[in-house]
Amino acid sequence: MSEQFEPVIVGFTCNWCSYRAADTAGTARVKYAPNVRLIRLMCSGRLDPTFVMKALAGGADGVLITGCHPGDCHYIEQNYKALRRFLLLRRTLAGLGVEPGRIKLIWASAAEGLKLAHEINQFVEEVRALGPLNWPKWNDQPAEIDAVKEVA
Amino acid sequence: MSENTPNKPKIGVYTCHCGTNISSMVDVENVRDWAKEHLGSEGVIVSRDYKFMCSSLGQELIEKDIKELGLERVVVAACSPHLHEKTFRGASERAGLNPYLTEMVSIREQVSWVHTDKVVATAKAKSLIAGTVERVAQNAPLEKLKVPINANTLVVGGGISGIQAALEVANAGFHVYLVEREPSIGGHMAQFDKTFPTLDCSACILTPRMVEAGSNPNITLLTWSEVVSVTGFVGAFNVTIKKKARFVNEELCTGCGICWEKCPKSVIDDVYEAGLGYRKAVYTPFAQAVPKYPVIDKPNCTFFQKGTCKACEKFCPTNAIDFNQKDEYLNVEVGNVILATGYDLFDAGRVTNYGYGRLPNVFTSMEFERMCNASGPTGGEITLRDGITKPQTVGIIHCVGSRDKNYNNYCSTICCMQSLKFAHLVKERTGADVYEFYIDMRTAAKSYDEFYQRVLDEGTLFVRGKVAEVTDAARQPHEKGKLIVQVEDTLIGKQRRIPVDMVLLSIGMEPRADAKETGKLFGISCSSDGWFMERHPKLDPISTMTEGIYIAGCATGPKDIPGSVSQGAAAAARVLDKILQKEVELEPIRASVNENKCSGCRICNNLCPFSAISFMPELGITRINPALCQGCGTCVAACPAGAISGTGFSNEQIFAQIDGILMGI
Amino acid sequence: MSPTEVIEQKGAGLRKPEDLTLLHEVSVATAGISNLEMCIQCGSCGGSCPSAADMDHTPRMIFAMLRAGMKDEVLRSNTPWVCVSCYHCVVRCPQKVHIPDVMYALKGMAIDAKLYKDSNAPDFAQSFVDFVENYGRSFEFGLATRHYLKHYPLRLPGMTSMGFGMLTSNRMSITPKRIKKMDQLKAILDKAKTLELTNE
Amino acid sequence: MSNYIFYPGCSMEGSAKAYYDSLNAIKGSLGMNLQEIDDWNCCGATEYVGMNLVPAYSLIARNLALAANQAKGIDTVMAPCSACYLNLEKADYYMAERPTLGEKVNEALAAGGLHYDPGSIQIRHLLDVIINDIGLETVKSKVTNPLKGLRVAPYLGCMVPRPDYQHRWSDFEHPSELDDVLKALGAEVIDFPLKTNCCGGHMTQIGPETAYELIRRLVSSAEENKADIMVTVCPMCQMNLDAYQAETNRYFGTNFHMPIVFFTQLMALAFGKTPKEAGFGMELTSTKDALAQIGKDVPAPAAVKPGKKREGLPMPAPRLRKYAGGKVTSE
Repeated sequence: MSEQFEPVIVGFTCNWCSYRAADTAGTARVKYAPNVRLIRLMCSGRLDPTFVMKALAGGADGVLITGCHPGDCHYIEQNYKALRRFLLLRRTLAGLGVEPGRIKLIWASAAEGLKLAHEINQFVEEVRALGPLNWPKWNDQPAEIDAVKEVA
Repeated sequence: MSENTPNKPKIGVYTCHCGTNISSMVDVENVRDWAKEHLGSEGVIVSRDYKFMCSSLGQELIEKDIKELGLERVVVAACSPHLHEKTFRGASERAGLNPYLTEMVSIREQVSWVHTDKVVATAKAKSLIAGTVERVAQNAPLEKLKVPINANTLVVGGGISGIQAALEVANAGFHVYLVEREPSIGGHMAQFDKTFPTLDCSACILTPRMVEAGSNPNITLLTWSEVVSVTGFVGAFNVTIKKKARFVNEELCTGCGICWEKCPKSVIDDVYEAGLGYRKAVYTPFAQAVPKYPVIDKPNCTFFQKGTCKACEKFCPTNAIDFNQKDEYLNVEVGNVILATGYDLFDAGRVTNYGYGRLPNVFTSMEFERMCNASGPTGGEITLRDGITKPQTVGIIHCVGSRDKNYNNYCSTICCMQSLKFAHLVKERTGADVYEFYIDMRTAAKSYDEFYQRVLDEGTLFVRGKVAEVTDAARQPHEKGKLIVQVEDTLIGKQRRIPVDMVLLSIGMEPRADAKETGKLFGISCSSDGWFMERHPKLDPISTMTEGIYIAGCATGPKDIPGSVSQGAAAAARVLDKILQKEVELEPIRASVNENKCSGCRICNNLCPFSAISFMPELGITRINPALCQGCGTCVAACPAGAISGTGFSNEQIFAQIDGILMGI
Repeated sequence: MSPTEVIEQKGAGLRKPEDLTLLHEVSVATAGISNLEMCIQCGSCGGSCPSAADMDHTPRMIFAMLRAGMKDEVLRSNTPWVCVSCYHCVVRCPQKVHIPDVMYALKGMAIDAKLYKDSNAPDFAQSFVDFVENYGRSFEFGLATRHYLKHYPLRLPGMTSMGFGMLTSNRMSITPKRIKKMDQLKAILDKAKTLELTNE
Repeated sequence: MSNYIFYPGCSMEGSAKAYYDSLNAIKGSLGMNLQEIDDWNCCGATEYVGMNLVPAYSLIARNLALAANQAKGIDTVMAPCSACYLNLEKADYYMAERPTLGEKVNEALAAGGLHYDPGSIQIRHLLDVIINDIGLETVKSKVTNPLKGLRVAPYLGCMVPRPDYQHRWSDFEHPSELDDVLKALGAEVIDFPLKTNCCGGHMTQIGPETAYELIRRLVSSAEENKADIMVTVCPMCQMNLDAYQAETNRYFGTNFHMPIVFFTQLMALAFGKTPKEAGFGMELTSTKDALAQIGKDVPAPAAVKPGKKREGLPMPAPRLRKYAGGKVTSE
């Protein structure tokens, strides 16, 4: 392998669907890119936007948010709230000068191990294409960095 | 052993080899040494590896360290927490450590099984362990929530699986609501003539069970009824059941049958007779129906459609007909639910090359079942569509709609045996020549292959090949007026055209058309094929991800009768186990409001789908009812003041985990 | 090499990875995604095929032979040449194997390997290719005449009524047409021939 | 007016001239405006695609690239020939399904200054356009001369309803579209069991015995179902069943007489055009008896004037040049 950029990706999963999709992928020995590290939440609705900011500020190059398919939420409708927060987060990131493509929301049911693996691979390639995350303006405006870190 | 770092709890890290499942892709010894060296500053005072951490010896290792080294936190890097979290938390508890201070890291499902480069996989395992070590330090001891179990049970679906489940629970002395949407219980089994491989009469073995279910004082039979809403959680579900208007007063009706005798309106019976026979507009599906009360089929009833007739009312000796009856809604409280909602049959018309619907003498398997049945439309005579002519040659096609990416990818499991049974019945009753067209012969259960041997011995002609088409276009004089089955006989590598009089399509099983909606109603999910998904496909095939909801029979996938009965009984046993425990332990993952921080902004108020959040106007703050909270954490994430915290998944825990994961980079 | 020799040489059954290589090779040469490795040997292709009676092996057998690594035998088979491209097999195939496109791929491989000798089919294809590469259009009269002259000279007298009919009914022109930008098409095809398709 | 980019295909100027003529006779009534692709080339039929992939698909894709350039807001390429329709559709579909094929084809197209992005234009068959864009009601409204009493066997052949990547047709095996159009013309449409069976394709050229059997099955089934005439949507089907019917009779010792014409020819008749305008008279299996059912007569074919210099070039001499394509893979 040449000196290819290997992005670090933090993934947030729902305990009921996407975390189990990862289990399903494992049981079926589906291979996917090792760049992603998954963190289990009870629901994608638990995703506090600061988790994403924290991950990106702490060195992750991308953040994957995964939840149950619309209509399939274990808690009835909380994944819609994740969707709303995701859309807001993309705008916030764009405002901070970070490519919105560094965060991605996907739906994966517990049965969709293959799909999850496929989506992970695709996202890794997308973030790889974006290159390492360099927080803009960090060097000249330390106050702003601190503000971001504060939020995180 | 390294010294404890001040202000950090004492943590033990245990890495499992899982035989070679993990160690073949993750350098476990290296991980062990690294954890001790690099995470020592994070509180790790002991790091060990073991061949099988989940074995009793593995667990004892942890218990010993807790007792002897005074561990305050435990991290087990092994398989998915969905498999062994209970195991290791139990070990900690036995050693006197609060179980919620133990966490697992999935380095098998998420690392060794899905990656191919050992160096990279090992690095990922370390990063995940670091995350969990940081997280576990922030864990707080929790106490399990205990809620009482309502001893009543809801069984949805009155097929053989649901009947079995209801009887088992009822016979143990607990109350069951058995809900069935058709006018009678019995399900598909009531339609069959004979059952394989023993060939006992389906009705003869089923009706006693139906009668038992109908007369058991512990069973409330709700036929012609559907569940419309479900709220609550394990131990305390609140279920609303719609009792569709029968237009027959069950208190007065004796089931004498005069009404359907007198009813002038005949309707093609698409359900019970599979479209092959007729019933009246007021009817019970079949003679042995349980309950015995008929229903009036409103869209087909002359009185309801045209305003005159009322023949049934006129002749009813007990004045039981009630045209003014309305749908009723029944509220019941139950502690557990068993879903045995069964299956639909594949629509044979979709395989246009087999000509069903275009060529009259192509029949589906269910049509043939009804034809064979002595109480069916032909009185048990096997004839062509004209109702008279006996076939001299019959072709039976396997796998119609199954094992086919154009339709359903899965094997329906029963069709081979069903087809063999048909071959036997055709031979026995008509002496016709029978061809079986199969891809693979699957007779894998007790006494099944012996039945195949018997059918071979009876002279059935087997052709190995998936039938390409059934046509009436003759090419040769001897094909004229016949149905020609065109197939590659794959054992000789030649295409054959076999003229027959009758074709039987062994159609597969499909999930109920409304399975997805049913799943949503009860909060469970369907697999990509559409069947209800089990908690674990091998080790827990009758539970679901939702506590208190169990599944049985063909609702979970194609099954034969013994399989459906076993699952019904198994689900009942699980429910009885819960009932006898009198209360159920729930994961203590709940949200709560720090009243000092709450500003009363009410942003969280509308977020909870379980109505657990309410505003206290007199105090100007919001409170969360822990009995209703399900622990999703949406409100925690939404609170702008950070006043809501969620146990088990607190901000501190997640932040620490993110830090840990990203520590190495 | 006869098929039995192939099997004896390699031992019975599927040998890895040599045999799979042949399957892979055909898969790569097939347009779209072939799904060839998914074949379950059910025979719905051989059962559907309108010209199966004239094939020395049914399509299903060809797929089994590919798995067994019987390259010579497959490329000598008339099966791909007798395929009439009716697409019945592909819509009925339970595994969605792109059967007609696999047949096209096998024809190309057979021509390259110069293994298929039993019929004039490759020549017909070649004549067609020649016309298209020189004129940009196909040319029925020239094709039919050239083809029949070469392969069925004795039939030509019988066929002339038909050929004459086609001409007198104004349905065959005696001269081919050429497209305007033949140089552009030539450049495209010349470039295309230098490009090898590999697996993704 | 509905606008279409039009890909006629080689046979429309030759063996399927009747198809071309009759289409031209009805397109105005149907409100169809056809813009022929400028300088289109052969689609490769079933022969060129049996060669190497990249040249074959580049040959087809040149047409798609030209069409897309010419489209200017028109979203559909319409092809009346089944083989052309399928080849264009295939190139579009496979270039997307297998991106490496798409890349290589575009690399080749670039040598001619062209480029094609799969999916940028829809490829549809004439029958599909008539049914789904123009509509049966319009067709019915144009009928002045209903084909009462004419028993028609609707014969679609293979390459229109199959493989049908875009799910445009009602069924792979027994689609109803052609029946519906013919019924709209007032004809009596038989339930033709072999309506999507094969006519023999290129086997009339390379293995005639195989083809004769397929022709026999179709023609005998149509006769058995007492059809007066067969109707097709494909030049290859028409050619095989019409021109090779006599050969088939000779081969089997049968005496079939089943005329076969293009569906547009019957549309033209029903719309009040003369048999000559509708392209009758060019078929080898006479339509005389069939047309007599609706009180029409077959015009005499126009005589070919020999020796007249025509547009085009002389035939090349046969050369048995070895195909010089790139290798499929290493041996």
